[in-house]
Amino acid sequence: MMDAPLLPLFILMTSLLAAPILFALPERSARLRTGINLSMAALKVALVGWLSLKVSQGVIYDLRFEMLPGLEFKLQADPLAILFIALSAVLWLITTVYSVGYLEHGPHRARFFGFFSLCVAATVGIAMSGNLFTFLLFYELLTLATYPLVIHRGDVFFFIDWGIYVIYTLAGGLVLLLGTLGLWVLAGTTDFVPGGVLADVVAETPLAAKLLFVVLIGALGVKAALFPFHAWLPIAMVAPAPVSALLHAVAVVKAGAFGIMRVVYEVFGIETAQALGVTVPLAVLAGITIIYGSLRAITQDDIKKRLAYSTVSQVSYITLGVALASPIAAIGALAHLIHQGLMKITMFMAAGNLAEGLGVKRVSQMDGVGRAMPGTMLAFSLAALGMIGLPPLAGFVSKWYLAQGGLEAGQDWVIALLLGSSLLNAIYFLPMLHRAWFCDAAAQRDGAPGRPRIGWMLAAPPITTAVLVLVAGGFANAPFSPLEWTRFIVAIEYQE
Amino acid sequence: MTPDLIYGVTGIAVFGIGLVGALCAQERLRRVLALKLCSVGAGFLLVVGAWREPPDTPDPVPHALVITGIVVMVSATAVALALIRRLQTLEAEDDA
Amino acid sequence: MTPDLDPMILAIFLPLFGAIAAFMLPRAAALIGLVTLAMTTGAVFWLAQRVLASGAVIVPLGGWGAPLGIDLRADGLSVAMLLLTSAVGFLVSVAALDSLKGADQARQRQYFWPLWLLLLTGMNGVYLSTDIFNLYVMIEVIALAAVGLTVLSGTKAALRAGLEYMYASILGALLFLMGVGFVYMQAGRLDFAGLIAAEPSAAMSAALALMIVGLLLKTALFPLHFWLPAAHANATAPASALLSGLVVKAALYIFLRLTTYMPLPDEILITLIGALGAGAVLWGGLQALRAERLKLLVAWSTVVQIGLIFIAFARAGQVGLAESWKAAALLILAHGVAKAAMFLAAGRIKDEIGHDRIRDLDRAPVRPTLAQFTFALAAISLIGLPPSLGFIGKWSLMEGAMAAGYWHWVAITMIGTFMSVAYFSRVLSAFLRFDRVRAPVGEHQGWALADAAPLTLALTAIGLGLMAAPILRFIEIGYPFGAAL
Amino acid sequence: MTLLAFAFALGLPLMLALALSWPQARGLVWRMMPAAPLPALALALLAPMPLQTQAEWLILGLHFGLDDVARIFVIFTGLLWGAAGASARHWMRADPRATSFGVMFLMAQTGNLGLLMAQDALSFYAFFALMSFASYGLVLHNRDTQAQGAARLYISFVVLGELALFAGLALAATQAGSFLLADLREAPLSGMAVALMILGFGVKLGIMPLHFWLPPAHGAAPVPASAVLSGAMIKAGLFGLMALLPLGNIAFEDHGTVLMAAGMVTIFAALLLGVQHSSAKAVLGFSSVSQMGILALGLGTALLVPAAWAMILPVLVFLAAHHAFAKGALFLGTGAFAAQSSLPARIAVAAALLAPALVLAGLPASSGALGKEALKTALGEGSTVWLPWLTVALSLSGMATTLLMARFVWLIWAAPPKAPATTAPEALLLPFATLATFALTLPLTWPLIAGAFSEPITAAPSGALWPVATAAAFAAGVAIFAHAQRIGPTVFLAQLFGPARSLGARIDRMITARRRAARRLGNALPRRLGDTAIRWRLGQTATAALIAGVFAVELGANMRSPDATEIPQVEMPELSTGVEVQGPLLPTSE
Repeated sequence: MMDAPLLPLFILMTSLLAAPILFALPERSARLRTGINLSMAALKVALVGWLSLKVSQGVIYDLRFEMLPGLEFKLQADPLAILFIALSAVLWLITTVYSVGYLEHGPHRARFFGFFSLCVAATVGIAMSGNLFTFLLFYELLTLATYPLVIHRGDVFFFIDWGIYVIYTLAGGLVLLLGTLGLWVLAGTTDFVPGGVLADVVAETPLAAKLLFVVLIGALGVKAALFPFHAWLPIAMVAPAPVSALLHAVAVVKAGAFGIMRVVYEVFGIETAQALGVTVPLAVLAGITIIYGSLRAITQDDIKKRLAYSTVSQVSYITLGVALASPIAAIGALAHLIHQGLMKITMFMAAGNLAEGLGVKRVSQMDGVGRAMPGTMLAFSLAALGMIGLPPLAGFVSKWYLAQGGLEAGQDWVIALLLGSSLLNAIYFLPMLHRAWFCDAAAQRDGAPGRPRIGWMLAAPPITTAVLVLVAGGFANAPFSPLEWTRFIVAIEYQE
Repeated sequence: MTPDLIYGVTGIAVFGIGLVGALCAQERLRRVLALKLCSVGAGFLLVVGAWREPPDTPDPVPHALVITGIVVMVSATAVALALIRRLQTLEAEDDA
Repeated sequence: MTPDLDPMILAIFLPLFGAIAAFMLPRAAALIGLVTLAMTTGAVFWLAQRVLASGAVIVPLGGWGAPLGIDLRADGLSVAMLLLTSAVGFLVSVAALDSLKGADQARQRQYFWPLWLLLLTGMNGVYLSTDIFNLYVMIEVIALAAVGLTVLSGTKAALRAGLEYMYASILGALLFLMGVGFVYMQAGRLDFAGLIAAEPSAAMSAALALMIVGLLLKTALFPLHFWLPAAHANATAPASALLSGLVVKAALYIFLRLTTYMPLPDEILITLIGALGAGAVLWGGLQALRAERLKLLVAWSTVVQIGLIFIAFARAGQVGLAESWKAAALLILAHGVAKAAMFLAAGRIKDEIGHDRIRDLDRAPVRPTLAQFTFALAAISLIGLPPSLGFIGKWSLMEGAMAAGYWHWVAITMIGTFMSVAYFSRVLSAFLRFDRVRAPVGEHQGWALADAAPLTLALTAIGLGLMAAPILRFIEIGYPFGAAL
Repeated sequence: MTLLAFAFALGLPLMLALALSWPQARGLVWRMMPAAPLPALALALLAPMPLQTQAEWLILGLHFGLDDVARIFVIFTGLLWGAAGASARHWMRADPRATSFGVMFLMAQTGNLGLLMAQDALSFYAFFALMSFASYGLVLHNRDTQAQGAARLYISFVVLGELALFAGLALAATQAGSFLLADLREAPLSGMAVALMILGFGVKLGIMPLHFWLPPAHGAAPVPASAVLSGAMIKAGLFGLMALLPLGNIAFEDHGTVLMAAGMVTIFAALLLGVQHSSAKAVLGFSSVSQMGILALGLGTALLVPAAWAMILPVLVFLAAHHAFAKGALFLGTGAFAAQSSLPARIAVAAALLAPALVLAGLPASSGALGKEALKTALGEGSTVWLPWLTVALSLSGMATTLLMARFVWLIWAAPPKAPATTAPEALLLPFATLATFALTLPLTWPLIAGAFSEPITAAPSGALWPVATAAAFAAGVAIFAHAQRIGPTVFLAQLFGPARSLGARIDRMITARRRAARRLGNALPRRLGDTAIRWRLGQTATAALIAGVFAVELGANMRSPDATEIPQVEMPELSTGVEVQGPLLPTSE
């Protein structure tokens, strides 16, 4: 048992097997459901901890299963995967606590938690996919599993935009299928190998390779909300708060960004991609997304919509860091994968608390909420300041590395971009903080009864993640911090 | 013009007439009859296949085939007619 | 007793005798039906085991050999089809037990089992036959039984659809018969070996033309699909499942075989077939998008899937034919399982909610959750999302097309997939939507044992994707389409 | 012969001025106004250099001539006068005092051109005075309170300047023993003489603290007059200094220091004063003051270190030409802008105005930047003590100018100067466009105009963007801040993101409409197609067609000999056997 080769499979199963059980549980047995949920989530965190320990000791996990001649279902646990699994495992635990509190008396809880588990299983699967084919399987599973979650409330409003959401996400999956096929036909393998598998193809038929890059990035860009494909994300903000939190911080957008990482680093290989001349356009596209998302965020009055556009902008930092093709920027990108997750999940949970506790859903209603819900708003403020990039919060660390990486890569415009983006972040976050802390509430909320009552299951999670934001930034250089781990990964991807 | 050729061409022609009928006719009964014509034409063709230059005796196999075909077609026609009758009854009930 | 109780003979004659018995003893029809099916399934598994062990198997019926007599032959592909038929058939039968239990359905109960067993006879016969006249007889048998199943409910719409189906089906069979006549005139024999040996000539071309069009008519490839949606949508649920999941596959199977054994499958012809398939995908998708009733939508999806199978057949042109049939076969299997599940689920939904108007599905206070889940799983396979067998089929299709540089087929497949997402999500979103319900919503309603069979089918459709490699290896047994030299 | 040429060059404007007094000739004269400087221009461009002639018989003996420096001055001055004349012709069309303006304009032109050609102190002084006093009429032209005040100020300073100049010239001539300018330049002049001359020309140049007259005068004069006042006439002051002072020969350290200090103060004080003004033309005037400060830096250095003069001279000439074109274009453009009535035209002209403004501010590779860079290089020859300060000042002057230009552009938009009611708006565009083109292309044309003089310019680096960019950003920030202050921060934010918001809304609406249309189409089209298919009996027709089609295809394939290489050969499986069973496991049946 000390050296279980099936450890990745176990980790996958903690949520994949939980799903059918949760589906089958009767609606009223809430306590049992919560028990299963929390114990599975805790078990997963423990297993992931063990796995990362093993991987850092150099143990290699590689599970294969042939699906078609030559085409394998392959799970692997490389450091990059660990980074993502760890994020999802920890945040899953926290979000589960939050969701239990959030949905205490809501309808269809069986359905909700079942799909919730599936969603996390898909994310973990995406993280551990050893080839693009497996990645595709879990990617589609993720799409399917988030679909009922997002419309869990079944609001009328949402169904107007329904088409866009479905079309974007499923079309993204289809195009990814096309890209995977293309890779399979071109390279004869879909494996993720540090350094890439396409060097020969690029040398022979650069056009086909470029096309493949465009198709793959386009497909993954839908989930990563890259600029022309971002429209679905703000629409999906009608989801219940825990879903939004998970969607924006861990599951969907991160899956896209993670996929872009895999494609650039391990399908093409960073050097090959650079030789192909596709990294700079990708970086520019990411830059456009960063600015565009921030600009749109400024004009949103709905809190969650503003946060959603902020995600559009922030997730592209990851893409930017990958595309800059410099090891330091890569560290920034990978660290941002974690940091953005922490910050954004805090903000979404805080926004959910505002809506639950005070009925505040718009920025214009936020006057004085800081006094009403100090803990929640403190967490929110920390995360917002982190997003803007103030030291010593987590966001600062990743931005710092991105900027350094931009200089290292000779792309000086990145500095301007980051400055501009930080400015825009400040423009759309600071007014929220200003309203929350420095404006008087009285006139705004009609008949708000004294202090809002929210349970500890709602109050604790955002505070926890906010503390993590602080810790991740403050102890960035400590061993086993996200930053340290990303350095380990980058050393592998850049084959140093 | 050998007899088998005449016979064969007639068979194809009958099949063709049936085919046109089956595709163009609107009335239910007429379409059934057209299908019957097709079947007859196909039978002709199979029988031609049995023809051998005298003094050879004709090939017995196609006869067996044709008989099978006729049996099959009879049952098909019966089913079709039964359906038509049933449908007419239902429609008459509606009108009444 | 002769020792030659061969599984192939059993597979054909067990259902035949069962049909007669069920007809004679209407009260015990269900029992007879299930037992017969179980036994047939057992025979097929026996056959499968034998084929797995020793490759293709040939047995002459009644002691006559080819070219005059009737040979039965089983290779990987035919056994796979047999397995599909009996396994899906068995589960559909189980579902039918529940679906036909109503007091007003006595008549349906009485006729369902004999017709269904007769149908099984015909289909098993098709999959085992090696000569084309035999095939003709079998497709006539299938046609008559299938029409019978279509009109089982006895409603006017069903009768009209059944009659239309009858015309198309008989016409298709007669076209095939005419083709048989031409072949006999030219070759003097009717077994597959004779077809291969036949010299190309005008008569053979005419024969091929007539037979192919006859089969296309029976398998409802666009634009010869005109009879299908009404027939499949108006039959009762188990009948629809059988018709859509299995019956059209018989003609498809013959088509696959013929294109190998008839001389000269021409490049233009293959492209034409693929183009018709593309037409089916687009046309069927469009019509499914506007279908107002759930079962009609599912029926149109069958049109789409048939088109997709033909695209898979044509995916790499003449050169790739030796491989393309595998993609087509995978899609046939996937569609058979998933579509049966979907029709059964649709039937369950209709039973529970009381109607199957798509626009009103979300108003229903009662939600047969498990049936809806089944429907969603089947949709996943039909759309071609991983890891379902449908996905594997689509993957093979596109992979071959890409490798051959036939990008148009890739594009059509993508468009078709996209449209299927669109029309299935019409239904799925209605399942998940609750805001239009006026009455209080019950939780987890609609659990029923009847959901077990469709759910099993749907799970199989998904799970078989994980077994794609063994399936591929299996259907290659006996080199159904020749071994590359 | 040469004398005749000079006489013609100077006589034509003078003659035209005289002819204006004859009512019948006025139309013709106004039409010829743009052509007035043409003879002088032709002389400067075509005649071989140096040119020298004299008329001992006239007054105390007049000496005319052109050398390399004067020639260049004549060229840009002439062009500017021509353009201003063309502009004035339309500007003054319906003006009741057009004749008086015309006379003054032509007189000043004569004076300006004449002083550039004068080779002796007396005629120089005469032409200089002619120009200065004639300009009084130009400044006073509007006759309103503002014009009267400006004119009064102007004339006071002119008088002061003339006095100082006269005294200085007189002293110098005495000390040199000659009236010839060339002799004056060589002579060991006393400090007093030099100081007086600097004072006299400094008034014209507008170096602080002698600048008070300049902005009001430029603001008050009609647009064409402002253009020449600022573009051409103040260069006369520069020319005077260059022509009369013993630059390059004798060091006057005190004078140099004072001049340099004044120049530095001028550059930045003009900024501070200028941005407060609310008249666009006055701001341009301050900008001129600021620019003259830059020239003063060069002159001061040369006074300090005579050896540097050889390097500085070409640069100063270039800067003079640069400023003449750019500032002339800006003034004429102001007029052109004011004359436009439609909004698109205004936007277009304002945008075009940005070109000379940026050139003046020193956009990299423009004449402004080149001049400044060349000046930096040249100043390197001078005092090492001053050099760092000068370099910084020059760099910062770009910022100062940019800020002034930003203020100008803002003012011209917010408070455009008035234009005569009957002006033809298009007619004013051509002179402006011409000068703007010259300003823009000066780095390219300069080698053609200046010949050997152009060398420091062509060698100069193209300059840095940051002064302009920083100042532009600062100006934008100030503007936004001011705007926000005026309308209130909330409204401001709403305004700021209004376009984004409305764009977003429009996109949303568009998507909604598209989707609705698509849904309509999706509902209607398949139904219509389905009906059509049934009406045409598509399936039945297709059955027949397919039979025929497949038959034809197959038959065609039969006819062609099948290409054996194309199809992979396959071995067909055993399909039937004589024996009943294939495979070992089957039981035999018999």
